[in-house]
Amino acid sequence: MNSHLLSIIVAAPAIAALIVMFISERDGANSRLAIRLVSLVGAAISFAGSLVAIRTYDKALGGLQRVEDYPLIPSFGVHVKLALDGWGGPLLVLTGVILFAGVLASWTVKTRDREFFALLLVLTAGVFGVFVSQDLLVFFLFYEIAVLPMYVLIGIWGSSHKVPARGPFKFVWNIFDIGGKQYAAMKLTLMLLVGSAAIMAAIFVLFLKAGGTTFDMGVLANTKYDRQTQIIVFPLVWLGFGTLAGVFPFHTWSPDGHASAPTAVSMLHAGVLMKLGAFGVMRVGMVILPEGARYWVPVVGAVAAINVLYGAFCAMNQTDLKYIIAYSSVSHMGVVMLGAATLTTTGWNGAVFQMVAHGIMTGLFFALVGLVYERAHTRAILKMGGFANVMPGVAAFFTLGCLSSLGLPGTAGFVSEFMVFLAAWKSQHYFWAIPGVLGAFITAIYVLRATRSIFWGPGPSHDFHDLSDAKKTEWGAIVILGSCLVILGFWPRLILDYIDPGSVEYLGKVLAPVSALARLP
Amino acid sequence: MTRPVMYALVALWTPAIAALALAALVPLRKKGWPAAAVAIFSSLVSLGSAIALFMDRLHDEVPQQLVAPWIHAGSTVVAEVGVRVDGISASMLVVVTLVATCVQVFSVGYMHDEPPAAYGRYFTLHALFLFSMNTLVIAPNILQLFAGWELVGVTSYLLIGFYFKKPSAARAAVKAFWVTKFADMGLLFGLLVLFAATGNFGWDAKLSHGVATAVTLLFFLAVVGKSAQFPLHVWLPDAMEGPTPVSALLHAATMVAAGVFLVVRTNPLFAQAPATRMVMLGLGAATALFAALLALVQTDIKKTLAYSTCSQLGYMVAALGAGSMLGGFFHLTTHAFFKALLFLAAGSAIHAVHSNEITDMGGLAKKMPITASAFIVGSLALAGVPGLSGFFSKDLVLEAVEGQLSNVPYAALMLTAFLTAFYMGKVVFVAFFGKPSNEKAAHAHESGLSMSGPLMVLMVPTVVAGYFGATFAHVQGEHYHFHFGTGPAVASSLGLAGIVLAYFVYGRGPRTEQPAAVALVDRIAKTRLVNRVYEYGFHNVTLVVASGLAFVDRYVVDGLINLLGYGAIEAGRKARPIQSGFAPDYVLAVVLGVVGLAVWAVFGSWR
Amino acid sequence: MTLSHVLLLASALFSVGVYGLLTRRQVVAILLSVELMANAANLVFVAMSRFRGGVSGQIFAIFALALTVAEVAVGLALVILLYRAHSDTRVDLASELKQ
Amino acid sequence: MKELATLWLPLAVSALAVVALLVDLMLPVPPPGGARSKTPAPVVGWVVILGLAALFCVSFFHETNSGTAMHGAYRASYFATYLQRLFLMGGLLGALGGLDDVAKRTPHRQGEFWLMLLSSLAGMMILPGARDLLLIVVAFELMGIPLYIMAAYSKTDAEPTGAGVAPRGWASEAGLKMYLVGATSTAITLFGLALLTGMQGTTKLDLLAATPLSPLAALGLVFVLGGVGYKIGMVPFHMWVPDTYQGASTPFVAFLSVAPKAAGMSVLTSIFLFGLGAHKDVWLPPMAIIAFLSMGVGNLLALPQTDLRRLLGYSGIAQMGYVLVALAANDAMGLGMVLFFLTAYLFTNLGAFLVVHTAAEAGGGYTFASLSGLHRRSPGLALSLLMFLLSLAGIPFVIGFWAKLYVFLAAWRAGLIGLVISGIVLAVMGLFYYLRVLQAAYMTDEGDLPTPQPPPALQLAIGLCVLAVVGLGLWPRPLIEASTRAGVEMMAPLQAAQAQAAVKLTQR
Repeated sequence: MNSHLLSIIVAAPAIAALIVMFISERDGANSRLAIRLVSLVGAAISFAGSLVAIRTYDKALGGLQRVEDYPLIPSFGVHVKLALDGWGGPLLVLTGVILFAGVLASWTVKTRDREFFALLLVLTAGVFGVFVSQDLLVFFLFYEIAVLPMYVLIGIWGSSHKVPARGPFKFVWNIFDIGGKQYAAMKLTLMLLVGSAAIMAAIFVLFLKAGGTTFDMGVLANTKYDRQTQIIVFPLVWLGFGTLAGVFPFHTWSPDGHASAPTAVSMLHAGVLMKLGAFGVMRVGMVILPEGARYWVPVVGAVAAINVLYGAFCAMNQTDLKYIIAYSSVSHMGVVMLGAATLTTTGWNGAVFQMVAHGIMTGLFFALVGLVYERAHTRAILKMGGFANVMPGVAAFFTLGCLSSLGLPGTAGFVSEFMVFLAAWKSQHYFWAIPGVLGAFITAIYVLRATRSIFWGPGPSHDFHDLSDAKKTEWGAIVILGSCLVILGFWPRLILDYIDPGSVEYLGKVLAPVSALARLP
Repeated sequence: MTRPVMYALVALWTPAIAALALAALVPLRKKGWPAAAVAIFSSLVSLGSAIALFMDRLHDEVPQQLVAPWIHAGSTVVAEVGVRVDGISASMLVVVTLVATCVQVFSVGYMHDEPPAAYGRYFTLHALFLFSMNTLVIAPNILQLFAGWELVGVTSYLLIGFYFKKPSAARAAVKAFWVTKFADMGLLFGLLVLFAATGNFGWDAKLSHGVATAVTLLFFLAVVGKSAQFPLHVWLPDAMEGPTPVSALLHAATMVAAGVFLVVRTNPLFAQAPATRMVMLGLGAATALFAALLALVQTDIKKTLAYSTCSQLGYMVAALGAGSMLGGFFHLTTHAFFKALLFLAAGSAIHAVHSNEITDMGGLAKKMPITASAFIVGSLALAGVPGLSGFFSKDLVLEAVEGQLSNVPYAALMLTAFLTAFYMGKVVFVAFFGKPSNEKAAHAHESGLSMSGPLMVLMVPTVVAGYFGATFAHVQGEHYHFHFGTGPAVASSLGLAGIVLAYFVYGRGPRTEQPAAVALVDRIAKTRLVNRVYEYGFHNVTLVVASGLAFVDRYVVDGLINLLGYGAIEAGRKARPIQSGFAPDYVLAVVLGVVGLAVWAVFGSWR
Repeated sequence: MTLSHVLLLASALFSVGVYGLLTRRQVVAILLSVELMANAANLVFVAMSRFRGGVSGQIFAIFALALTVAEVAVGLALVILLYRAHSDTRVDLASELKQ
Repeated sequence: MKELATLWLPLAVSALAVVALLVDLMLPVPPPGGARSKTPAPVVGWVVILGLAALFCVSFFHETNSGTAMHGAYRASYFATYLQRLFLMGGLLGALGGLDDVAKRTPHRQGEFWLMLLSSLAGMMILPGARDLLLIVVAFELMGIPLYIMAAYSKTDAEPTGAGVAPRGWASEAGLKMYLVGATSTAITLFGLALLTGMQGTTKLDLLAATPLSPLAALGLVFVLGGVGYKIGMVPFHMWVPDTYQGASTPFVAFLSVAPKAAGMSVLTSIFLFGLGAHKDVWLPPMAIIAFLSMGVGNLLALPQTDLRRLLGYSGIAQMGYVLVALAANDAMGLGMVLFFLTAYLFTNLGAFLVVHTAAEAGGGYTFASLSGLHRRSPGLALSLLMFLLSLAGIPFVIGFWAKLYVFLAAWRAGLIGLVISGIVLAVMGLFYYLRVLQAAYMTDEGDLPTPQPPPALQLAIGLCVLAVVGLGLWPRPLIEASTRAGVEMMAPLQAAQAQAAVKLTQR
């Protein structure tokens, strides 16, 4: 059934970006409105498209549906093959939601908004592309497209932040102004491109060892690579994609990147792009290299456990609001990788569910931070205080976000973390669950500490004069995201029914040769 | 979908719908009184269905259950949610809904001088609390119980922090949440171990000895946190920062009892772990005594009641440790009633005098007869005076504890009974008898019907509940009949002695200095030893680790990556002068290159 | 007088050319030494043709001569340019473009 | 007559050169000493451009992919036609770019520049088809010598620095340095060829690999590699590149950095792949080392550069390193991808240099400052610079991405795993300075430089380059198929022959 829905979803933001680029700057006000409306329409089309895609996905049948195949370079086996699988649906909807909320949240961009919206849409087109592409090279292509606009977006619309020069490598300060937006943009892009260099090498091996005729992931997944290749190639894929997913040693771009990025960009980046990394590790790394995965899984799990605790502890020490959320993203992505490392159905369900849940949470957080920053013009939480008296709505949703991030049952955060810890405890590396649960507790500490120092306490100090609650357009973003959190928290099967067949199918490939015992949920 | 299950669903979902409606329809909440109406209506409906449920339980022994898969992995269902109706859940549901309704009615009067928006928020949180508590009570498996457990913890955080303008309230709310959340890790781990062993979250599985002990010990850690047992009791006295009706509902009757309820609910598991029971017995008795001593020295009426709750929870835990599920549960029920009564009465007094200190009160009996009589009846029940409900449930506990662990816990509980009577006597004589200490106490007048009504309603079960022990046991499927043995006699006489001593010490006019023993305990209490340990632990361990790791992340891990960039650029900068601009150097490079290649070609490939 | 003798002579000639190239200050002298290296190559061509038969070596030598002549012509033009710019033909004058 | 048919394209270019000379003669010579009022219209330039464009189009209709000329010294093939079209396009874009700069620098002696350009182009035309070492050397020199003249070609030495001070003799210094290194390399090549042809007994490429290489022949081979390498800017022989790129006029450097390198590559292919493919184990290690050094030094030394021309120079050296990696693969796909990369590199580097030139013309010299605020001053130029930088860096959906990807894939397929991995890592280091240029153009906005107005011809050239880079990036299929066909057509018979040779060797 050759429907073109998926290509519409991927192309809609890109076309919107093109249109936005050609809107002339002449007549000021309504051209600014035109730019925003076009972007909103682009976002709406892809969001609606993703909803239609997930609605019509046949859960019982599972597998790849809505397959579209356009040859790009047939002689080298490169086909733009788009298809929707169990995991793709919810992640598409997540991207749609976050993009829609992002466009709404960046309604008040002042300088050069034409390029801002164009780049934002191109970035999201890349992300949509990755979630649905079934051809490894096209997957890598879309992955790279999603990475580069970040550089320009942070470089131009970002904000700088002074970091005192200390520690063993002090001399580095005299050529990099650490904390500035140029530095953050450059570091983010270079580290992600180093990651993609590793992925490129891995793709070469996968392509050539599978006969060098096609990049189709289905075919690659069925080829039996010899054990030695898998053991060498898996770390490449894991660290390549892992850099974007904030895996421990290569996560340092995330705090600077998110803190310097403008609101909508950090919403999209932490909310969706980091999931790209984890999605890549699972979809390319674990499904295509099962034996490599099984060999390296203890390391992946251990690093993920470090990620959780390390991110949580670092977040506790930050005084800048965006840094807190950035480090909490690193910690939550650790939970995703932990789920993936368990190689069990529950674990993978938990990992993908956490991707969606954390995506919504971080989107909500960064939207709220944007609102607070616009009004208070500072992100230092120690200076703030008593904001709840002036902006109760923002305080309520911020608390909701915090509760979800610490894993309160009744919010999406709990469901995924519970599944992941359950799977971690049952897997042969049961001790991983301990840092996971501890991490959740420490998240509770720093999250509520931040809420207390920002929102609670006597009235806001007098040097904040224009503090006010969210206005009409701004409500849209936070209400959508907040309600998603609660709905998914109470009835997770809304998207679990889609994720589960995907995990069962992919896990079947990973655990095929292993005895039935390991197949326990 | 039998009738009891339908009742249970109604009891569960009405407060949920009320909370959702109030949260979503912002104008409805912002106006204030409509929110109160919606909340109270929803708790009345859930009370009605709880009572109907209890009546039905009287003659139908078979537990009814309705569950739906909540999380599944492949074909196996990992977690289920739903409703379970049996003896324990029905009776607990009645207790919870009754006390909740009374408190909400009481709050209408108590909170009426709050701004409408805050008033609305208060009742929304109350509806949310009732929903969470009901989820916990009628949970078909321990996972849903855990979900309700955490939701209750959050609503307690939000309600303690209701006056978020006060920094002390903010600190208390956060402290309460962190301590309970720390303890909840135990329950979460227990769940993981249980699931690993049995594959589901039910409580009637047959476990090996080791696993059973592990699971029950982990569960007990959560109980210690939630029911404020010895090491983790620090958050309860600070929780008094919240409005008094909240303290009455959450921190006296229902929420803190959730820990005990967990043990009652998962009794089959605890039965398989005698070791854990011994620990519970010991810790319960120790907490009872320790909290009673601390209650002795308090001058704030709410703090005294808070420590008293801590002490009574120690009683329940000791009873469960001694193996008598009925004793613990029955004491929980009666304690819920008279402690709620005491708190509401104290609330009404505070509302009149606008101060928590009992020294600011005095001689209120004449001015506020209903409040005073409510408080006195509650104190007598708490002291275990024969005839009132406290006497019967305390007797059951003592009967169970007698003879275990060479009678040390038995003696401790006996001493606690005496101390309880003594400090309750102190509060009664100082606050309600004698002369009013300041003009505010002098002008105090009885609170309106909305506040005194619930007092009267709660007085009934405080007096009568004791006599329904048999029906209560029958519903649990156990049998119980009261017999007046040596234990109860000693306990009640100790109680009376305590009251008489209190009269002699405090009854006759205001005293300047405290009796020697009380002064000694006061000095020990002032050191706030346990609290300081926690604060030291938090500041010096957690924050130091956090700042250490943050430093490592920013300056070492990040430093290494910057080093890579720095190294590349420095190498480039150093290599730059090779390009000297002097032509012969370039030619030299060409020649050297060719010579190098030549050497490689001639010797390299021939090796 | 075998092939190896001639090759030795040619390589000696070649290395003298290289030495001159690296040390001489004047650009014209450098041109001279480049010319020397080219002639060494011609010598080898002719020797190869003489000792290993085949006429291609000699044809190559004539072509090589033509090429090097053309090159030197251009080289001398550049020297004139250098002189016009710096009124001297020392090679270190042309070192403003560096790093 | 038939021979002339196979040689029609190189002959046509030489004919065009003669025509340009004649047109130049007929132009009115201004009275000596008279008021040289306004610079005359670049008539000769337009003649050359139209001529080249016509030839480029005709080459598609009238393809001569077979037949020999000059007694077998020249053999036409699709590989030759592909490269000849590449050189024509390079010449056309170079001419378009340089039209106004030449008119400005030497208003009354323009003809000479175009004559040099066309003669160099004629040399290039012959190279890909040359099957005889003698013809290769002659054509190589015919291409090389005019370049020295064009490099030094600027009487007024008007170095367009904003500061107004025209440093004396930059162009002549650039030409001189290029000449010195070039002359030395030619001598070395000749010496190497002498040894090689002498020992192998033939100058024909097809017979070169008949007898196994004696040590002396290997020595000669290495000398040839060094000598030819100078033109491509391989590392030990690259020292002239940055200074010449900085000294000479930028539109010429745009041409210099693209077409001659492609010609050098075709010479390397002819000699090493077609001629001595069988003795791969002799010349492969040195070429691999040179490739690694080129990528390393190219990227490393580009980092600290502040002058955009020197930066692009070093980046060119690094790009040639990637091509050498594919060349070392020594198989059909490798050769195909060399051609594909050279095409991508032609459009990208030429365009990048022209954009840098336009920005510098508007003031601010060739430093990063000249680019600041470019996005505001002329969005079109900034966007084209963005496309060229993405292509150089190898970021998706521009041709550079496919080029770099397939170059490394081809090499990996041939088993050069270590080389490819080091290539990928060094390429990432390269991203830093590409992004820094992007940062200067898009993110900084100090200074109030005027908006650059490139003359129409320059605009057309940049437009063509952007069109090619983005168009082929989105739809690379036709180009990939063309380059693979060329590669397979040339290498298939050779590989068959080598297979027999290998079998024969083992039997003996």
